[in-house]
Amino acid sequence: MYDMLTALINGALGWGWPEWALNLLSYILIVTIVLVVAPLQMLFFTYYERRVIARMQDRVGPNRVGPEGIWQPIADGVKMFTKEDIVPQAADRIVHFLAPCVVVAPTVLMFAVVPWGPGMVPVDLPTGLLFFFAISSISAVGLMMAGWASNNKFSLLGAMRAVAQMVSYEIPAVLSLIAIVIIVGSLSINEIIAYQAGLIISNRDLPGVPDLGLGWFVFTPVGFVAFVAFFIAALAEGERTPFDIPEADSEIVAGYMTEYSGMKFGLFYLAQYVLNFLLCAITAIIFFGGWQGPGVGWLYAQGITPANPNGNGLFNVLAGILGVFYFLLKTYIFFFVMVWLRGAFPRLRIDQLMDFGWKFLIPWTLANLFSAALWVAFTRWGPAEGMLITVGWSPVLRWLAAFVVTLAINLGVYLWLTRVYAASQAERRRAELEELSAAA
Amino acid sequence: MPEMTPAELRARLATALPAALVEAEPLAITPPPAHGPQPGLFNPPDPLVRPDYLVSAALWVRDTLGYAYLSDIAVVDYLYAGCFELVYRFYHPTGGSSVVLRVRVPRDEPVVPSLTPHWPAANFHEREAFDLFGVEFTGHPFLRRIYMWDEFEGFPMRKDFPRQGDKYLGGESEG
Amino acid sequence: MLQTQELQVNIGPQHPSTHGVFRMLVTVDGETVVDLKPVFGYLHRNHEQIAEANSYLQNMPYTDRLDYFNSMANNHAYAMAVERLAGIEVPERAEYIRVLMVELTRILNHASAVGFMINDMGAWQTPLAFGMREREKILDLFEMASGARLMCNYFRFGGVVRDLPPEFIPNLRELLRALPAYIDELERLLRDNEILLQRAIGIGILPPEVALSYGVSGPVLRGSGIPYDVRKAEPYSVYDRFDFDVPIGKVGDVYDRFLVRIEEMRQSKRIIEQVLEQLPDAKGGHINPKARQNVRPPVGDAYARIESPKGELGFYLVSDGSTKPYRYKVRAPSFINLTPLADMCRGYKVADIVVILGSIDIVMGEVDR
Amino acid sequence: MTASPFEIEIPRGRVIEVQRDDTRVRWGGGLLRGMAVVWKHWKESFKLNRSYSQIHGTFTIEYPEEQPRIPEAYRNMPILLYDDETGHELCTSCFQCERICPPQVIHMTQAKDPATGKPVPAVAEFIIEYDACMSCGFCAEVCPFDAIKMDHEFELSTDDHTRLTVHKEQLLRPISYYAKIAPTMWAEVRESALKKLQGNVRRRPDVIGLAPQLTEKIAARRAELAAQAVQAAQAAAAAPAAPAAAPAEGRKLTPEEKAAKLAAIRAAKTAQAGESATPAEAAPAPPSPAPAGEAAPSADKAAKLAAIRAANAAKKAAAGEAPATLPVAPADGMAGDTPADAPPAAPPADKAARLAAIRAANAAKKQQSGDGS
Repeated sequence: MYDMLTALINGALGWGWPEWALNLLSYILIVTIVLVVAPLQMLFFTYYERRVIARMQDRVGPNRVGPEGIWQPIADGVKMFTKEDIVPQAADRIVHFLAPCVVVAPTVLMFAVVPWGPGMVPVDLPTGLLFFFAISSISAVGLMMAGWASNNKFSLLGAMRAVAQMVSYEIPAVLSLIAIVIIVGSLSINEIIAYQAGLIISNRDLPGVPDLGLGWFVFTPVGFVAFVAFFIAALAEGERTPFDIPEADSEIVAGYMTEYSGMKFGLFYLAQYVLNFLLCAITAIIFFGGWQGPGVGWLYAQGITPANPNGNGLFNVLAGILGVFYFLLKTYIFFFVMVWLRGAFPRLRIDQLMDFGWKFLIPWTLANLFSAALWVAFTRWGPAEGMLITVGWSPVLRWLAAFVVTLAINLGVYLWLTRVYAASQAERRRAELEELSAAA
Repeated sequence: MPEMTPAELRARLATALPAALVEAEPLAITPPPAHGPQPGLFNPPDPLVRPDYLVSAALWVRDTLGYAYLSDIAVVDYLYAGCFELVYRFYHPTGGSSVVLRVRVPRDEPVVPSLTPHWPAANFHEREAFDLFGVEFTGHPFLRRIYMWDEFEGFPMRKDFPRQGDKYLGGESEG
Repeated sequence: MLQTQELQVNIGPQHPSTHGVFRMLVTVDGETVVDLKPVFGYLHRNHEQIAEANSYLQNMPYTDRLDYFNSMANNHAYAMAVERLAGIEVPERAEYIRVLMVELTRILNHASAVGFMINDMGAWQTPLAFGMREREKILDLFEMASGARLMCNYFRFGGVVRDLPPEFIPNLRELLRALPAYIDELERLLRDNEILLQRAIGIGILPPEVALSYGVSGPVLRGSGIPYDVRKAEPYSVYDRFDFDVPIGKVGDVYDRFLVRIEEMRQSKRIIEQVLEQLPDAKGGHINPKARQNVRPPVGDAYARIESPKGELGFYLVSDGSTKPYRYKVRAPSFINLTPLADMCRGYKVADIVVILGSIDIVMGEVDR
Repeated sequence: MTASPFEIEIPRGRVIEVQRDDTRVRWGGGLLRGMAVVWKHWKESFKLNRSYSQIHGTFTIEYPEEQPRIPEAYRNMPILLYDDETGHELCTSCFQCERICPPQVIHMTQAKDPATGKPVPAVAEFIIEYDACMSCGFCAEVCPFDAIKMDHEFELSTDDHTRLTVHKEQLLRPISYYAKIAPTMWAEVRESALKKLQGNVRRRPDVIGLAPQLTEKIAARRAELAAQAVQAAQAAAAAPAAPAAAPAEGRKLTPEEKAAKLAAIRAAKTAQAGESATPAEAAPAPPSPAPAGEAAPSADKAAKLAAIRAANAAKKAAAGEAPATLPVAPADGMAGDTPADAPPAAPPADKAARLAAIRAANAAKKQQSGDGS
């Protein structure tokens, strides 16, 4: 991305600036863009969520401020800014103040590795995915700080729940991503996106598939299971219904946010919605090809790329626009699904959430990991790696075999797990009842 | 659907728990007016039970007659007659009309044995009666005010409780 | 060993899901409830004292404010008590209109009660919004008949305020077409929902014997498996002329109470259909007894109870022969149904408390009186 | 829990146990079905659907732009009715509503005939505390004269609490207004209400019981008529044989005309009496009503003026200057009622004027009776 900016500034505008100035300028530019885009996404998401969920409830939603109410989030923001910032007397003032910052900072940092379009990633880290998840878990510290510093029992309960939930749901999230990482063989987010070129079938799995940018992982059994598991885990990470337990307003008021008001409260909201955006974005990137879509790959190939430095800059812009369009479209669709779930479901209890995470999601994603390994073995391994069955098979056959085997494994594991899980739940309920009646 | 008239109940109670019954005398609810039509006396047909025997009578109603659903305990303050009347109302779970036991206690010493240890349904009824009328239920596990705050003085549903005045308005700022 | 300490949490009086100003002093061990003490009275206005200072008719609008969801049911119980006390006959058409109104009340109460309970479980208002939609329609009907949506003040001693307006019955028939669709949809939305099952099954169990000994009534009692319904047990008004079933639960948990409420809505709809079939025409009697503004019952007492949507609602009245009741006692179902709350919650999680409370379906206007 | 120990028979119906089937193994289908329900609502909600028989589609009302449909029986706050044609209020201050009102927010005082001091079937002041009103509708229900009705107006919010104590001037609405908002309910009671009103109007002297909204108009009209009448009376005095102020026969009299007639008759009487006295005494007769006639647009100012003059005259009369007082009589009739119609903007002045007028009237009465005997 920076080389493209450098090329644009020095080449197209012909200013001939020194390297360091160019770098400084482009970094500042990109950071500014990211820092502006993040709150804008949050503003849009609050409006979007309220409108969508209102429609699901046969209502209209906010439509007073501006045409169709699009300035509603601005009005909310103004309200947040002008509200009194109350700190409880018994609170730990410093920690109380720091907590929202600690929560917001990682969510903004996570933008660094999100690719918006072809060649439009602020920092293309080779370990982008690792960075993303490593950073995201920092906010749990902030939540705990908020809950502890507020000196409120509801806050404390909420923070405890939040931390427990975040820590335990990172495991299935990461496990489901590892399946993809195994297939791709890289932690770089750009690589993962690049892998998903193709049509239904990725053209890396099956060379010769035309590149329409539709070779998404979600069309493979491994990717589908990983997608479902990851999306569920993402709901828990982003504290969305049915896993909005840390801030379950009907139980513990607002969880760790109970004692916050004004813009500090707003910052928690910002962090939460930005995180939701990022989780939707990462779902779209990992399983739905990110900016991949019909036309983007071709357009980008015509533009200035490291491989093709003599391309036309106009194509870069066109590819960027189209890529960002696809990317945001997918992201917003996932957010719609989040809102949809919120509209449809009640929430789980904290122990049920833990049960579900540890007893269902983790075994399921582990099995999926195994499937992913098989997928790689069937599609790529040869005799050298000891895979002797597939010797002499055509690539189509190999792909088909991989598909069928992983599908069978994943489906079987799913059905078996539902049974086991239901039985364990029934057993647990029975034990609890016994305990209760013994107590009585 | 068992039906039981008050007279039947009285007859059965007289055989089962003869010591529990008291002969009810008609009450004058209000002082008779000096002129004009006299309102008449209040004389319900239901059996009137001696307070000491209330628990045994109520449990007899529940266990022997099967009226296992304690619906209501109403306290009436007969200021002119100088007594509280407690109206216990029981229903049969298979349906039918109620049977009623009445207890009268003097206003200056309103003490009734509590049903709550034997029959948890009476819990809130008794607490309400204690809160609003000051009827003391001996043996109640948690006889605290239920509506009014604990520091409240007086019993607001008594007929001699002042209906107006701001005696309690300043209470909070003082405390 | 780490030193552990039980935590005391005040849920309420200002809390999103206490259905008003209700406080539960909860002792928790981690997230498990060790003990719970319901504390209320924040809305106490000494309703009974106010009523004893008013004339009989003046109390009618005050009864609206008891259980403000079901003002029609409150009106009915109070009107019945005064009619019993003063020996007033009610014309047949008025009785049918009363039944119609109370059954509509039951539907709207259950629709919103189920919605609120699911809300307490954490659904973001959607079942509630669907329920509120039907409720709004019913409130529209109430407005047509009585002039007000919530505080209907529609019943009078010996009748109702005025006859049904001409547009009432057609609109009601339209509504009856929507009700089955609504109830089916609610079942589709929630009945098999795995999350709801997880949250509702085995939670807040109240066994039948315990329920009876606690004196609870209404859907809570029936959810525990005791088919006690005042409409059947001691038929009042014209309820003995209708065919309807009494749904009961199996276990007595939150899920049973939820299912009982849904089934009761269906039964109420059945009753309304029968009312429409049997409704006598307007010539049957003067249903607005203007002459009965100053009731002066003879000395005596009367107790009347109805199956209000929340349970057995009773009014105990003692008359001293004047125009004001000497004693006016409300047997409020929400209040008594709270008696077993502590026992129902003990041993469950904090998150279950609000669900159990939601499944009892209380209205603080009635609890605190 | 297997067999319930409570095997209970139920008349006309069964006891049905709910279907729980909670032992089934579930795979998440219930979740998907729930999502389908919500999806359908989302999809349909882009259409407006307010039919009672539908459960899909948006049914909200965009309130300020779109007004809710209000049924006839709707009751919000009580209002008082007056007759459009004559301006007479239907209220007779029978106190039924004040008695029945559960929160006791209705207060009224009965009007008194200024001449005799006897109560008349009309209301002098009527106050409803809207802020404490519980909209139960009892007042409208018990009113035997259908004078108090429940309004449909619900936008009553205000930042001024005192404005929710509503006086008669703001409570009054013409019958036509009520007939518009509740046509059938008014049609039911129209006959009897108007008949009762006719009966009451006959017992109301002068302008008592008139809606204050109409007073400007009525005062102006009346002053005009009075001026005419005085002229007619003067003419009559010149030729005493003719009762010149005979009204036009054969049509209903509006209250203004009635009042004018009264004034005319009084003026005629005065003129006759004045004739027997010295001309100098009769001279003050025309000027008194004249100011009212001249200053028709600012009627209440004129009325105040008249009242002050009348008061002065009365004072003089009290001091024993008998001759000057007699002619005041017709004027104080005017002065006595017009200030009551003055808007409440200047209450103290209004009150003073009224006081003065009443005093003047009393003095005049005394004088008159003394003279007549």
